[in-house]
Amino acid sequence: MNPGMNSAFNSGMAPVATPFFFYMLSGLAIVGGLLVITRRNAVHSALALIVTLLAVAGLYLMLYAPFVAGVQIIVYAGGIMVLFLFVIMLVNIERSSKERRFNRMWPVGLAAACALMALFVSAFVKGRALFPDRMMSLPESSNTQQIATMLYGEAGRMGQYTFAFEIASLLLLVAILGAVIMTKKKI
Amino acid sequence: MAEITTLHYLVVAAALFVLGVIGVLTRRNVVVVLMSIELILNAVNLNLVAFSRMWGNLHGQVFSIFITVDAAAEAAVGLGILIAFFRNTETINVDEIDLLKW
Amino acid sequence: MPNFVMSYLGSTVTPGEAGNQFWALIYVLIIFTGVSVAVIAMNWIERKALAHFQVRLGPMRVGPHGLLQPFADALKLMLKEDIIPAAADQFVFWVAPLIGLLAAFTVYTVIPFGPSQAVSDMNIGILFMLGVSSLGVLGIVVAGWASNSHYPLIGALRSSAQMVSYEVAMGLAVVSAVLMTSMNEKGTGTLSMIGIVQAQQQQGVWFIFKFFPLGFIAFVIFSIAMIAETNRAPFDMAEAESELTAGYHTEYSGLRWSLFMLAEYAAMIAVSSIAVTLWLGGWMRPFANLLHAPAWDFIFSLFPGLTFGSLAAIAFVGVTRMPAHSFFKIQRIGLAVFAALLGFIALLLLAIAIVGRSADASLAARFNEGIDYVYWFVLKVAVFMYLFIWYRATWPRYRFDQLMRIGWKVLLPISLGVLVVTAIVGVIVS
Amino acid sequence: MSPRTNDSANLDLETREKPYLDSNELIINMGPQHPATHGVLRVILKLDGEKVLGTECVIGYLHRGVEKIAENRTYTMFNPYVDRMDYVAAVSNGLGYCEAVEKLMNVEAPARAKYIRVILTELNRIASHQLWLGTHALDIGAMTPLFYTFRDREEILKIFEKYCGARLTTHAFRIGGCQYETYAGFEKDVKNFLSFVAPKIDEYETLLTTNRIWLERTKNVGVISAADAIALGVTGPVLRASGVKWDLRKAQPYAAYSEFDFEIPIGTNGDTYDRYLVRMAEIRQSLRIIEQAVNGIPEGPIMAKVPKVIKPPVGEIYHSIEAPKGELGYFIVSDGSTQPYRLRVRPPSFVNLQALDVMVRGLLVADVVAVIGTLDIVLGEVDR
Amino acid sequence: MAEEVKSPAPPPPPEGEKKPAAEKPAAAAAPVAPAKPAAPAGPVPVPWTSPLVEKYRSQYGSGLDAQTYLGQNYLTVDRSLIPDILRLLRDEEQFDYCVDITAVHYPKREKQFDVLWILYSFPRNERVRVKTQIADGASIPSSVPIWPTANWLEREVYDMFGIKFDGHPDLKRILLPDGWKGHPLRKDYGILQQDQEWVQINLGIESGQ
Repeated sequence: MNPGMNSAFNSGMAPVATPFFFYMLSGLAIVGGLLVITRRNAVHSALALIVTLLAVAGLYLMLYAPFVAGVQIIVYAGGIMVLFLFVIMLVNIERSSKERRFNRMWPVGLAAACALMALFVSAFVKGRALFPDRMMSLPESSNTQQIATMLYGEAGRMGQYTFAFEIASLLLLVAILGAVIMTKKKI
Repeated sequence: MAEITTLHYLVVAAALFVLGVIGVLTRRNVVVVLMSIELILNAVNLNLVAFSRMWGNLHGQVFSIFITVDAAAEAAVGLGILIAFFRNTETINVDEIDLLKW
Repeated sequence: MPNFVMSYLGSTVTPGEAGNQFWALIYVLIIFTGVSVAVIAMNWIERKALAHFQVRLGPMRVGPHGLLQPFADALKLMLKEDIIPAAADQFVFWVAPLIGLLAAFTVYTVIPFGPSQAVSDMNIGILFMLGVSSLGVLGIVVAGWASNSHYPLIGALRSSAQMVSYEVAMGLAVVSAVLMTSMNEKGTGTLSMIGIVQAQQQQGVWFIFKFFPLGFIAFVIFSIAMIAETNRAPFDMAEAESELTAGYHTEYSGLRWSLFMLAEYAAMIAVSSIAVTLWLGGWMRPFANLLHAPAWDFIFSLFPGLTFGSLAAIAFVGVTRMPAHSFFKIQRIGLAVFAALLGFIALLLLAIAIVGRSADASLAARFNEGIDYVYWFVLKVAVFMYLFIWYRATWPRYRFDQLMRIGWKVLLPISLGVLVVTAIVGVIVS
Repeated sequence: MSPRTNDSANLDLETREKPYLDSNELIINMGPQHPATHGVLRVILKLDGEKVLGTECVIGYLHRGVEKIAENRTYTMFNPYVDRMDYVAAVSNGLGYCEAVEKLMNVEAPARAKYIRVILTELNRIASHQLWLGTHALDIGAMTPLFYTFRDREEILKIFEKYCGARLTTHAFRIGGCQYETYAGFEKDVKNFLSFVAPKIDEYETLLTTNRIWLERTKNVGVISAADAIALGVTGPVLRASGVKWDLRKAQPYAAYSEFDFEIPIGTNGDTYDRYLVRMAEIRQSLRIIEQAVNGIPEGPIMAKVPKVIKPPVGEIYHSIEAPKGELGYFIVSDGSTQPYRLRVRPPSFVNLQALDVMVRGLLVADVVAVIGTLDIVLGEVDR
Repeated sequence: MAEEVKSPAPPPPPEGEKKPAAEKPAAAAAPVAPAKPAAPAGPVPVPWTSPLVEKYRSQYGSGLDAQTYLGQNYLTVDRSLIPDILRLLRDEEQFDYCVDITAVHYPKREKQFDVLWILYSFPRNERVRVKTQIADGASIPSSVPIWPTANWLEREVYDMFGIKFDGHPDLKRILLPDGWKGHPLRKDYGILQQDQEWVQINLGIESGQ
């Protein structure tokens, strides 16, 4: 690890990334995730997912990514999840609460997921040394500006991701049109 | 307590990812399947932001924003398809959505 | 006194920034209490003001001029039976009001009552505020769904659609204000709430007057969208009592219902605070740049005391105008005590203003400064609160499709246009 | 759920070709306990989202069998019962009933009685319209007019109270004339009221007539064409707002209406806004009538010579008046005894309510509320 | 006013209801011209002559009888002519507004019910009543196709008298609950009478009185 980085970290902000907050937030996220896939009622799942999303937003804050955390809250929790709840209400059919929760192939799916988990575990155990013990610090106060610079560029120079950003907006436009066409009764 | 390293975040992300995969592969309700996909995307986002922190640059964060955009698009279109489907077949179970046309 | 208590006092940043958990906690408590008191006061003022709009007296029985009415209401709501419908989803029904309340109160962590009078100064402050206040809609949606009844469901669908739609126009209006913060030499804007006010301070103009009429249009758009955001008249579709009985909280009663009300009023104050911060100079006193001599500072710092003094005077006039009948004896005494309390506060504030008029770093001066900041901020927010009541007394209710039409076809294009024009003008000017 | 069992709303809706998203098609039960149904009206709404596909009114929750009671009471005894039908315009009900029986007996009330009747009935019309305006505005979401109109209606009720002792169910008239001579200062009170209320009407109009939201909520909402209105038997301001210049006070004058100069305000579009304008104009015309009546009130007896026991000859009569809500008719069959053999009330609200379905199809739920309000129904009269 | 001879067809009410109280004043009234309003006997119906009546009398002959009482005209029509007459009145004579539909019950008559249509013409500013007699249990063609307003009015007649209207789109009770037994405006239905069973089942009380 580069000592210069370390000093930058130490001289910067007060440490927010206390282990307590990390374990609390990640615990919330994982419990929420568990509830998402186990609840019978879709609204309960959605609420659990909101908890997970907010916990993940907290983790972003701990990783000095406040802008991403803000986007996470505003887009995921405020937008996408409202959309989900909206749709759940629209297609709220009574019988779904009495039926099987899992599809017929669930053992296969579970096995596949377990295999994936085993892969992850082995990768982490084997590759433990790959990850540095200490993380580098990021300038929190200018986080938003820097992201903006990467996205839009500055002073006449195109940013690194300007083109990708335009494509993303195109994607969104297409998605809006698709969703409207799909849900409209008569076009 | 030990200091929190990148690996800690990766483990959390991996756990969320696996939970999402389990949800996608086993649940019947399409809405819950879509939510599990959101879980997977979040796990990826968390990875990206953790790596961004590890390397000290912001590319990971920019990517995670793109993924968020993608997730929004996916949710809109996925739920749109779901509503169109439900209107015709009155079901939102994946194992009953097995016809290419109706 | 322990060091951790004293350590923050000399600092000019927020406790969150200074990393001082103790003062952050104290601020959280102060804000929580303050907002709760404000909601209670707002309850009383709304009922009285609305009553006087409508040629009636409003609450008069509980306490002098109904001053204790909100407390009686609160007591009643707490003691009232808390009914959960049998067919409702018990857990979700239980948790829904808490979501709304949590969202409404979390916003206050970043509201700057002064340059250091905030819990924290997040550098994504305005983003955080928009995001968290948009979480309030979840509580409404979930409440409507959990009630398992038609009217709440329709109310929830309406209000969620409404809030999501108006968030777009609101966000664009906010962005145009944020854009104005970057009109400085370095061209660096900020999302921080405190930074936005400081930008107005540096540029010497409230953003409502900046690039007139661009700032003004954005401000108007925001103040329309914020009424829709908080589900108040004339956009109170979600709780249109003549159509949907009570909208999403039809099935709620007692304490849980009062939590919804608390959340609604807290959200009203919160969005008004955003408007004040973004366009009306936040904690800045009027003419801060025009009349900036120390004498002017002193005169303006008398305002808090004078305000409380005039309130006390009004209360004293009320005492003298009360009927002389012995039946009113207790009420008269009560009102006199209230007036005396207000008068005492007024004297205290005046004393602080006089003692702390020197602009040194003494405790009294800092205190005086802080009171000024908070006073001007709260005064501006109070104007908005009064407007909320005024709207409610004057206007009929929009229909749902008209509301959506206004949101998407009027406010959204205008706010987009304002944003683009602001950007162009900004580039030209700099 | 009410004990009434006709839940299977027979709504003749176009059948869809496909089973449709069931959550989008909603049957909502509005009332009988609902703040906007003006009493105990129950409307079963079939909705597509928020759009109304059809409605069915379920009425009768306030049915008291007025017509049956009439057959078991003498003519005099039945007089107070008519006040309980349209309790907002009790004086009009009483006028219609008394005139119908007088016509059946072939007697005529003296001129002074007729003038008193006109003054009180027109005052009552103003009160009824004021109450309508307040509740209608409240339905649309404007709270304040309610309190303004109730404040001013109070003055009318005070005059009623001074005249006959009752404020709402006045029982002001008797068969053959009026029971009471006007009290001292009656004319002054009425004149004071006239000068008091005229600026207040402007006040209501300032709040609403050019209010943008009010315009948006009422313009082109609940439109009913003149042809439809006539076919559905709609009368009163609702008919006039559709452009039919027909008012029984002009068409077939009763009481002393032929002696007064007034106009029939009409609308053009037949929408909720026109009905509002028509009613506001009617209030002003009523003020005009009252002014003329109170200035020209003749001296003389207030009671015609009628026997103590009222026994109309055998025969039948239909007499109708222009009540605030529309044509209020009484059809009385006499068998020569002291009790009506059959008494039929033609209630304007009942018939007007039938137009609800035509008016709200394709509109939104919020408009249903506005249209119910604009029809100005009183459930006491609908159900009788 | 009745200065001519007594009309050939006596007014239906006394005919159907053979009450002595009703018979006597009517008989006494006939020779005397009722000039005084307070006189116990009122005016009697006189034949109504107008182009309209002449036209239809020549068309339908004896099935139709036109009279005037106190200046109010009414047509007494045979039941079989009802839909035709009503439609012609609307189409040809501009009686475009159906004011009211109601019925009167005469339990002692063979044809127990009088059904009445009160019509009004906006262009002529004129009212006419159409009246027909039907027996208990008999039905009558509905006039909903002629005037939509007849819908609820006929439902009310059905509710109160039990008269059935053929071709009515939705003939069911309107003011009384659906399961109610009895038709309250019939003369044999007492004023205190109620459907005890319905009240007990649906309201959970012994009696509504």
